Amino acid sequence: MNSRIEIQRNILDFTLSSLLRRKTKNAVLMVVFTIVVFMLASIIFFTNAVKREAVAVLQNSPDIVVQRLSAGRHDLIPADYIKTITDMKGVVSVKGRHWGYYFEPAASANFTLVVPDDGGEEGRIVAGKGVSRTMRAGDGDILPLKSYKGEWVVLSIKGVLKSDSELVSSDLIEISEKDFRKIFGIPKDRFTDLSVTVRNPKETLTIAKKIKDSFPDTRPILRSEVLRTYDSLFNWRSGLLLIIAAGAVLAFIIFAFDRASGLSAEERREIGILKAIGWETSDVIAFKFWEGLVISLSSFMAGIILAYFHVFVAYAPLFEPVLKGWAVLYPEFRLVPFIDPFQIATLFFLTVLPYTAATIIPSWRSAVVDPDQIMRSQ
Amino acid sequence: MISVVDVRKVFNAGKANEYIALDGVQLDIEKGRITVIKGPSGSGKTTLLSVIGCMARPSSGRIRLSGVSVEGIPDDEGYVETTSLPERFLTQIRRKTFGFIFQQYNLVAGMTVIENVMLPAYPTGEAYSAVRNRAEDLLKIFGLYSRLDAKVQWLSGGESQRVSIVRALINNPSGIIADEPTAHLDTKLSSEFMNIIESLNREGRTIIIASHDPVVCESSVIHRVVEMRDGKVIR
Amino acid sequence: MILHPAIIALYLSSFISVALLIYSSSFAAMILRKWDIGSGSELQLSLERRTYLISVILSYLFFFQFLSLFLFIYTADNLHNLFTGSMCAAGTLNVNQYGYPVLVLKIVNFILAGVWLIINRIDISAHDYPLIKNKYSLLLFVAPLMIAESALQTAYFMGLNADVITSCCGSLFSSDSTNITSEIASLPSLQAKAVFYISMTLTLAAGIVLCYKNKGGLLFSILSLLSFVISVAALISFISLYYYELPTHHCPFCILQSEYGYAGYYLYLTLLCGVVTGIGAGIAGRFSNIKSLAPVILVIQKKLIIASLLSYGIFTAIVTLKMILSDFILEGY
Amino acid sequence: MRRPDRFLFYIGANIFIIAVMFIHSFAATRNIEQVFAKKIELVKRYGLTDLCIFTEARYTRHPSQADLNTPFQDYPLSFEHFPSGSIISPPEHLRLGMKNE
Repeated sequence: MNSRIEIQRNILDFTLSSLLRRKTKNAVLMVVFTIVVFMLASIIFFTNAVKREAVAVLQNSPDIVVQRLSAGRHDLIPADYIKTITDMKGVVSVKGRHWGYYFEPAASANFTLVVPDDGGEEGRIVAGKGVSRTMRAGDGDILPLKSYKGEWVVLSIKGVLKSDSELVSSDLIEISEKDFRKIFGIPKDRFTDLSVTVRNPKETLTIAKKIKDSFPDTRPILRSEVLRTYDSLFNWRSGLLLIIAAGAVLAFIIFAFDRASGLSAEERREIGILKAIGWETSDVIAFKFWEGLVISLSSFMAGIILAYFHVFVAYAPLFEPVLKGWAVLYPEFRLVPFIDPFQIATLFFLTVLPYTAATIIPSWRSAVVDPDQIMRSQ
Repeated sequence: MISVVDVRKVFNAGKANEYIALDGVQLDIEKGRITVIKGPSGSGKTTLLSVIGCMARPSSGRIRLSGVSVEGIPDDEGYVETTSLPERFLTQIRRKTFGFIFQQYNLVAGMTVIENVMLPAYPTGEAYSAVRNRAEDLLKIFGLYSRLDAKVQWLSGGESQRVSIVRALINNPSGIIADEPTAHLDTKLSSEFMNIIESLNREGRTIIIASHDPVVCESSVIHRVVEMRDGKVIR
Repeated sequence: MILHPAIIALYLSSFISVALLIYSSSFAAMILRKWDIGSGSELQLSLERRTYLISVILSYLFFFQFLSLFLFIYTADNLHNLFTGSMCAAGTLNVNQYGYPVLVLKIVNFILAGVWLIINRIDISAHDYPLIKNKYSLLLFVAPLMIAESALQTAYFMGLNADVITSCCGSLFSSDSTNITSEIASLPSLQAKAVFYISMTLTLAAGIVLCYKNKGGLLFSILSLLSFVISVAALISFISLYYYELPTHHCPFCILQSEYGYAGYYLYLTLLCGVVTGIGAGIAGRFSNIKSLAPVILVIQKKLIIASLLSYGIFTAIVTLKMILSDFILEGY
Repeated sequence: MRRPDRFLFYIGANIFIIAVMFIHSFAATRNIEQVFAKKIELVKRYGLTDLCIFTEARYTRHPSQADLNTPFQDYPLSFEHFPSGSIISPPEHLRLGMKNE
């Protein structure tokens, strides 16, 4: 048993010396491999962390949101719907909600204006961190917003939301109901949508159906649907991204295959020597196995570690251009590092496995050269 | 020690470029002697060496070795028949029984002298420190101890030749097989090489050399010359 | 169809495995027809060289198969949110009729690949490769199963349509409904425990007999396979309850989740290890009359028996400790 | 120290870093309620339904509240032209074409 370990140690020793003798060639391979792993790992870490966080945080969003649709668009919902829905069995409470988007032309940024449960304090607002950053306005500053009539509504900032909640609040402005109506000109008996609280979560679907029956122009959105939207938010597209990234992986695999099968004359001679002086085919296969393992394991681990730092320590700067898009206001959110062994296993399957498969046959081919070849080819 | 019975080796059998390298070779090589196989190039010397040295299997015929024992291989009356063994077992026999010296030295460039010397011992699973001690001792004997950590490409021809001899000895084989060992050496180094061969033979090793170099064939240390031509032993 | 990274990974792995297997099967067929160890012909030499490649491929496949088994369960577990009514892998696997067959095939193929490697290991330790035909026949038997697994897996993932109402582990593994799993779940726990411990004891006894008297190889194989099946049933029937501390929760997958400290992994790991080496040991025993294997076979067999008994022993020990240390009391429910 | 040992040491160091990653992750997510306390409070207070990741368009700011046709509402012939629209998928209840319609 010990001698078997000693054999593998010796072969690994030779493998490492062989890799070091061809430093540049192998370094290029490892760097490319590391980049591929890093890319895929960053995507998987990032999307998974966003999903997990969404599911954790949005557990507390409204049971049912009732939107009104008119000509296929969201429309303001009349206040008298509230009464009917409240009377339904199993409904605890119904609240009219005010929220909307405000385009700030100076910064050309979009803000989300929300009215809190308690109606808010007239003339004063609470700004999200992103708003405060974009407008360069802090606690105590004045933020004038233009109303639908073109008049300025001057609001003073009474507080800025902490940056640790930026993932939900970056572009928010908490505003009072009065100011909200003043800016957007919304009549007293209209709301953006309704939030319904249900007594028994199991009845949510029944109640949603009842609402739909009573008001055919509404669309109830269940919390479970919101959660599932986030659960699969990136699934489809991150799968798509992975397929695009698969192009990169494929290119890399071809590169690796080519490298493994196109041995240089020097490498071929070395294997010939090994076989001539008493290495067995399986020893050479072991040498090739270790070679693949050293390259793939080091690159794989390096890629994962780099991706972790990229996504959770540096907060995914490389994704910023993609996520930001044309947006001016970019939330600087700090993702909580959700990782689990299976993301690692998935990554392993996506990178190391095809690499290994691509090198099996070439390495076998190089291992079965005739031991006496070195004597014959002189 | 080695008996070769009616051995044939055919390359590319059944194809247009069929080539008979060995054609019914019959030979007995005695233990503890120096045998030289002589003949022009293409006469089958190298093929015979590789068949004897368990590097290749003959197409037909038998080769029997005495004095070897490998786990899993039956031993009939002190002989091991190597003819039908798979490569896996041939290699095990080979690395226990024979050390090889090649015409081109065949050292692995970029590795140090001591690493090159130790290479044949890597797959045996012997403890690293034991192999290293033995390698150092051997290098001392051959006057190469000072070049221990030199890369082999910086060695002179004579030094390279001695390193390859040390490498052939690292697993302490009972036989040495040398293929045209003096082809790249001048007369002085060639006779030095023959002195080394003599000393190895004095330690009891069986030595088989393929060569057409007169310094080897006419040397006083050798015991027997076998002449080959067209894949047959003619004398 | 859902494009989850892990699903892509599983597709990839099964595609690669099948490609490699088809490649090796063609050589397996050739080896079965043309193998002649005594010949020094070039064909024979090239076939001998192919055997190295096929051993390497099978070793990798075994490893891939092992990982993909767990990745598959994990993926099923991870997707449960998408299916109404499913709370863990049990529900997701039930979304269409292919889920459970894939899982069973994955386990079977893993065991077969392991057994193949054991036979290979025995075979190459004898100079005349006496098991070469058995080995490559087995390979030709495994290949269609692997292909079937891959096809079913594809069908399974293709057929995953979110929002199918599925039964979750609650209904699948509860004692109220009537199917085979629920019958296992509704076994009275005392009897189930008795069966479990008896099967483990019998396996141990058979192992010791095989070790010292070299008799009953087949019996040991059968017993270790049986112990594997009984242990999985025991997991459903009563072991899982000690982890969940709920008298009605019989799911064999939830124990793989982090809430239960990934306990499922080492439980299943020991079981898989036990069954592969156990079957391998029994098979090894059947070859002990081959002359060229005689010097090595008993050593290998002994190692396999020890590995198998050790794995099952660890499993039993973990389970027993859990039952003793847990303050959850099952009897009476 | 022989080369293989140095290599194993290197791999060990990597495994150690990965282990630290996992411990870091575990510690950071162990008590989700507490970690997300601030955000959960805001979600409750404002009845939020979405994360603020993409602020460029309505349907990417609130993907769960959007319609399939939102990207085209600004102008009937417009193509989806916001980069983030190509990363995220439409809300579940629309994507699957089912339920309470």
